[in-house]
Amino acid sequence: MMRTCSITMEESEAVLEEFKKEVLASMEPPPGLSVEGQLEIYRKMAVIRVFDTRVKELWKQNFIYGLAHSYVGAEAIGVGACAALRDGDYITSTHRGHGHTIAMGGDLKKMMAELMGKYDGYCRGKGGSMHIAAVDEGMLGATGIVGSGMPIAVGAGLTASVLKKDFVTVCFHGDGGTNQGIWHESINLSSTWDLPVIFLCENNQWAISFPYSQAAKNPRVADRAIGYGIPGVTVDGFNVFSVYAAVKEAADRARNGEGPTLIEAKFYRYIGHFVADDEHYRDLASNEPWGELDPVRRMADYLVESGTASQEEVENIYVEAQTAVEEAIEYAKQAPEPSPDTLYEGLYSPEFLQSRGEDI
Amino acid sequence: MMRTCSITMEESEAVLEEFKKEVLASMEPPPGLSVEGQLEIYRKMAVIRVFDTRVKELWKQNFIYGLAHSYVGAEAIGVGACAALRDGDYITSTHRGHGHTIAMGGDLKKMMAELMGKYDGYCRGKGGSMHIAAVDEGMLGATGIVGSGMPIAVGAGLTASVLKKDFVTVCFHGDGGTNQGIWHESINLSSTWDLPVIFLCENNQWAISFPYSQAAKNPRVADRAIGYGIPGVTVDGFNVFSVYAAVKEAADRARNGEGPTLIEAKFYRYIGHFVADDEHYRDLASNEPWGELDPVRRMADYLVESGTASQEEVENIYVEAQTAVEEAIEYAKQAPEPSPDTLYEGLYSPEFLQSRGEDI
Amino acid sequence: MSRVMTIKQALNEALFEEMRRDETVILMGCDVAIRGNPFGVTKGLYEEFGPDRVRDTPISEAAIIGACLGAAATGLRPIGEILFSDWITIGMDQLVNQIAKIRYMFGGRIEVPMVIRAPVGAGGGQAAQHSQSFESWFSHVPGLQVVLPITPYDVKGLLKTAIRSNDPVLFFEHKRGYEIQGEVPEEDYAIPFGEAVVRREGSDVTIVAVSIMVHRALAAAEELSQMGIECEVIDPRTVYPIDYDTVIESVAKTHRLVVTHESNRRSGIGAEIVSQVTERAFEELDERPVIVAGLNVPMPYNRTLESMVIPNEERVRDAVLELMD
Amino acid sequence: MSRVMTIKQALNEALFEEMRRDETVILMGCDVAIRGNPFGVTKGLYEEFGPDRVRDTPISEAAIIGACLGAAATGLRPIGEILFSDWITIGMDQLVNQIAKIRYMFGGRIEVPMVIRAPVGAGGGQAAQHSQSFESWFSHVPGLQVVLPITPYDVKGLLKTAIRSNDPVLFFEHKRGYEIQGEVPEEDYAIPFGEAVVRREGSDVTIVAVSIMVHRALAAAEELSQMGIECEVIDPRTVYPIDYDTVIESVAKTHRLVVTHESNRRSGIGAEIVSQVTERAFEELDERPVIVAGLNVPMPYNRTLESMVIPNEERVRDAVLELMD
Ligand SMILES: Cc1ncc(C[n+]2csc(CCOP(=O)(O)OP(=O)(O)O)c2C)c(N)n1
Ligand SMILES: Cc1ncc(C[n+]2csc(CCOP(=O)(O)OP(=O)(O)O)c2C)c(N)n1
Ligand SMILES: [Mg+2]
Ligand SMILES: [Mg+2]
Repeated sequence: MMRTCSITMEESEAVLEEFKKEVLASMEPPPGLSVEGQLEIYRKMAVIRVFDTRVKELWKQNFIYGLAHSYVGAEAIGVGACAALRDGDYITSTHRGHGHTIAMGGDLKKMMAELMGKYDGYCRGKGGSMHIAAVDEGMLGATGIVGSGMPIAVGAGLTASVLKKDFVTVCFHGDGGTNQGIWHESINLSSTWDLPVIFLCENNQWAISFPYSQAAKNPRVADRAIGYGIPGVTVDGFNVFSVYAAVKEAADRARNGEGPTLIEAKFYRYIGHFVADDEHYRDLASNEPWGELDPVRRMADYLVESGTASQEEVENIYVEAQTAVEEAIEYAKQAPEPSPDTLYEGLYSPEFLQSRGEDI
Repeated sequence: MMRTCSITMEESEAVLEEFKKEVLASMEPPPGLSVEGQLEIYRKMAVIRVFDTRVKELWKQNFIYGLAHSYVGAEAIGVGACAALRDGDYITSTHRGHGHTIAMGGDLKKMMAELMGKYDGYCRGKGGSMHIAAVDEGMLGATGIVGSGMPIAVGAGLTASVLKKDFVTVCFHGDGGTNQGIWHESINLSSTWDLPVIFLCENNQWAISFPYSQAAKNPRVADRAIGYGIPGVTVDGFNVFSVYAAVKEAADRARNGEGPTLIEAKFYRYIGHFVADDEHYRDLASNEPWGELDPVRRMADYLVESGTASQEEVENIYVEAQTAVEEAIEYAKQAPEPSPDTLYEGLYSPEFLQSRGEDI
Repeated sequence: MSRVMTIKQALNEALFEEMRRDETVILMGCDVAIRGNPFGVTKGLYEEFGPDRVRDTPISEAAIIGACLGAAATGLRPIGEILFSDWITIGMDQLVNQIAKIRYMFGGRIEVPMVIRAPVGAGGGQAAQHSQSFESWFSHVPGLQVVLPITPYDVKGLLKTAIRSNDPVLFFEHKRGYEIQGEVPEEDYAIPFGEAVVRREGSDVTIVAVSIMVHRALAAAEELSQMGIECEVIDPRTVYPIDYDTVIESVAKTHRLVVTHESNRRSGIGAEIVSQVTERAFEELDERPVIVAGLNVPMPYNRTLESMVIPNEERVRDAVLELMD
Repeated sequence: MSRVMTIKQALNEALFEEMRRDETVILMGCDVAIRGNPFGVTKGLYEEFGPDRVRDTPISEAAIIGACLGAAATGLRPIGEILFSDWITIGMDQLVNQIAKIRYMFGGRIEVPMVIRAPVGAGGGQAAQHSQSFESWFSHVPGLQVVLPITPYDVKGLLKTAIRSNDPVLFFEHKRGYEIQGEVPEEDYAIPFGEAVVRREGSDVTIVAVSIMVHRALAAAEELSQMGIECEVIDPRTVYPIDYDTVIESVAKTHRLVVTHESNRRSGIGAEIVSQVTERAFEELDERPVIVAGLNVPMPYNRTLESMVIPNEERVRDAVLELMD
């Protein structure tokens, strides 16, 4: 049977039904997560939401060059995971790296400056959205090539293992990324060596125009863990607490020398793939019903409904997020361009560059 | 704990015990396999045994150049699998391709001539042992790079699927090969598209000096099938009937449009990795107990004990195999070297080469 | 009869015509079917030829490239698409160690009629991993053929040749070239590999320009012409094989050579072309041959830095002026 | 004090010394630990440094190369071994798109102190997939450094520099060179990258020889000397960076240039060297520069055909004779 779009309205409704039946979990803070912790989580989710919403606008206004992929809708995953980490832990990222950077405590000004190609940006204006990195904060960088960040996580795990340090590394990747050979090699190598690495699949069920259900005969990513002899779990990727709990448990095991875990955070990409995606490959209306699961609103509602915070407090956090992002935008707009003589800076180590002089 | 060799005598004994308990199957011809069929299977197994035993000697005597990997001990797998195929089916191979070629009905003279680098060889003397191929017989070639033959099988499956032909393709690979990224991609792609491909892992539990138990946290290769949503089975790789039955079933399913199967034929490499391997990485004595499972002797014993053939018939088959191999050796020794003006032959299609003249 | 169309349309038309002509031609890659590829090159093919012959794939570049080989060896003429040519690296083993060599390793007893299409080229802030052109690498590998046409007429005629060829072809489309317009005949035609085109005649300097640099070189030549310097601009169209007869004939007239390409200068295709010309026609050269190419640095994201790295019309012009000095 | 030892021993000694000196140096690859690598280069390391620092790996070249990056970025100095350099293709994306670029893409805010060691070179009937040398590819990629030493002294000193460097280095050992003997001092020393060595002085022809071709060029030079032709043989030792000062100084004396390498002629490192010399010192050349390299064909298995493809002493000699004609 030939389809004329990647997913029909009907199919999409069935996927949502199934999601609600099999994956959706109620919002319940895991033991040990303080109220401050919960509010900090919400704050970061709000910042990501505002940041990437503004990025799209700025891109359309030509303040941001190149490509940019939004983390909107995925906030619960990045924030939930990173909240479960300790100082000194690492993450590796994907092409969708803004959320990961913010979740690790990245500086909004340096981020926005990077997206605007400025010298004060995290990458001196050389990386842009697809290569945003905040190495000092433990964020080992975004990459524009699906799968290519994964073995970096393996290597970080190797460092921990060889030097007997107790940091863990979370390897974020998309469902699309699970079909790259390097995914398989990275998980197998980490498992074999019991490295402290957590493979966290952001299963938004899409790779651009291609639904994961057509990209894998068994669309349960977590099932693949069996083949590697490691635990595999599927959690509600719209639920920050579910992600937090799963990563916490995996991190404890990893620090304990018990090796990697494969976590599938299942959710749904109900927005375009990147800033310029018109989504002509699917029925736009099919995205709408998913809006009810919006992870940021879900978290806000939970905080208020559970009495953890007042409506006003929650609203304030959002407003502060907006202010912070606007400040970052202003900062970035004013920040200086890299000067032409920084062109070769960073190409090699400073020692090497110096030894070469003009002859690169 | 630091080990001084890859496997100790004790460990090896435990592996053998486990093999006997969990994998070893009694010799029982599957329904539909005629007596002639069984004798033909034995004949091919004997030919492989003799051929690769002689190859090692010829290599030591400098008649064979380069590297060569022996199929001795694996005869049941190649022969069992290919006996379950039909005319028009394909296989892809590994670095250990002599057995596969013989199992597909390859011509011993052309094979031996190839190993001696002669122009009458299958590959005009350009390939040698690591690139032996018999495309007309459905054997799509050996390769010297672990894993690199696998997507060729996917492509053959694609041809069958697109052109609605009912041939199947068996993708032979080693346990070591299962840790290559391309293994994962090939199985996933074939599964997703329900291609008629059978992934047959020759799990001899070793990759040169590295035991599979150290190369994968879950050493049950067949378990990995779960992740791809396809059937996975482990069979006795020293038992030609077990392999035959598993491949037959998988081929039927594949022809039926039900997609791939992962078959793990488990056995043990109780000889050196290649013709010059001194096996200093393991206790040589640890190989010996495995000799009792010798697949060729097991098949011979079965034929006689079951009354399928007389001792004499069985011996004759072996002697005929010896004669055929000696004839092939004589032929190859006499066969002409490629002339220097064949150097560029085969580099491109004849039409293209002709259009280029001298300017390659 | 001929029409004016864009390179994108010409590619699309070539794909339609070849897939209609030959049922064994298939196409696969990420987002080629329902989405019609990010640039729209494969638009409509899925609708006409269906999901068997136009296949969206999982993100598995190595298997896709490798599966093309298996399909080619068993009766299809596959076209594999890699979204950005930078990522051919993921299937590099398949391409270099199997596809390029298999016919040879097997003594000529296998056919490899396959094409890998991929966009090359820089610009637009796509940064280090989406901007590269690796024609020099692939020309280093015997067994492959490497095509980089840059007019609508050429892309159509050369893609047809690529699809009909029994050898593996790397077909590189320039991302910034998809909207370039030109005449394309209605009738079926194919352009043989290894025939360069003299895009502009001139007697002072020979400029060999690869892919998008053809257009930049032509612009530079116009400007130079107003200064009284006449450049001959040669578009080799294929970099393996390269038509050195045409290049050397031109150098024999101009005695000066500039080679220009967007890929990195060091060990780039320009070095190969210069080394061939100096080996074959040293005595014809009055001046040192000059290469105008991408600077030896990963593509930076920032617009200003990016524009320093990508060779442009001015750099070509200045190189010529220096030679004429 | 110095001793005579083989290249293999010198490599082994360098690994021992660096691993003793710096606890963050680790080694991984197929069969490097218990087996001590197929050529014996890593023998004894596992026994001294244990399974944490000397690691046998599953057959996963891409992950091994990529893991080196992650390890380097977080505090180790990993050395990854690829059994035959032909298979670096499997990790090509990691190497080219991440390792070479990551420091640059991240604005210099990450360190990449890692080495990939791999044997190159042909001979012995290893055929198409076990015989290649890709130095030209890697020199095309900004961000990498490429080393091909071919004496015991050089391999030891350059491997030390590679391990101590904060940049990614490709360290290529020639398979047929492991038994070459030479003097190696007892004391610790390191050789900077980008310093060529004049292996033999001469006034008639400059021969730039890469890796094993150094020894073949020296043999040819001896023979030519008896005919009254004096060749200057230069071993660049590293092909990125290359010490062009030394090369050009020599060409300024001899006015003739031959470049020789085992890898394929087309788009090989020879083309780059020729194009640099012609760009920098055209007026010094009296004759066309000549490249003596591997023929443009996959390595055939047959011994006679193989010996036609691999450049030898005679081909170098004949090239010089032709230039002197
Ligand atoms: C190797 C590679 N192939 C293809 C692409 C093009 N591409 C960019 S993002 C994307 C989809 C990725 O899907 P997934 O991993 O699920 O991440 P998501 O975008 O859904 O978050 C594709 C195909 C790429 N960047 N790299
Ligand atoms: C990509 C690659 N890596 C490493 C090697 C070296 N090598 C040759 S055979 C082999 C072991 C292969 O193990 P397995 O797949 O189990 O096959 P077996 O030899 O046991 O039949 C290795 C590591 C290779 N040929 N190719
Ligand atoms: Mg996705
Ligand atoms: Mg094995």
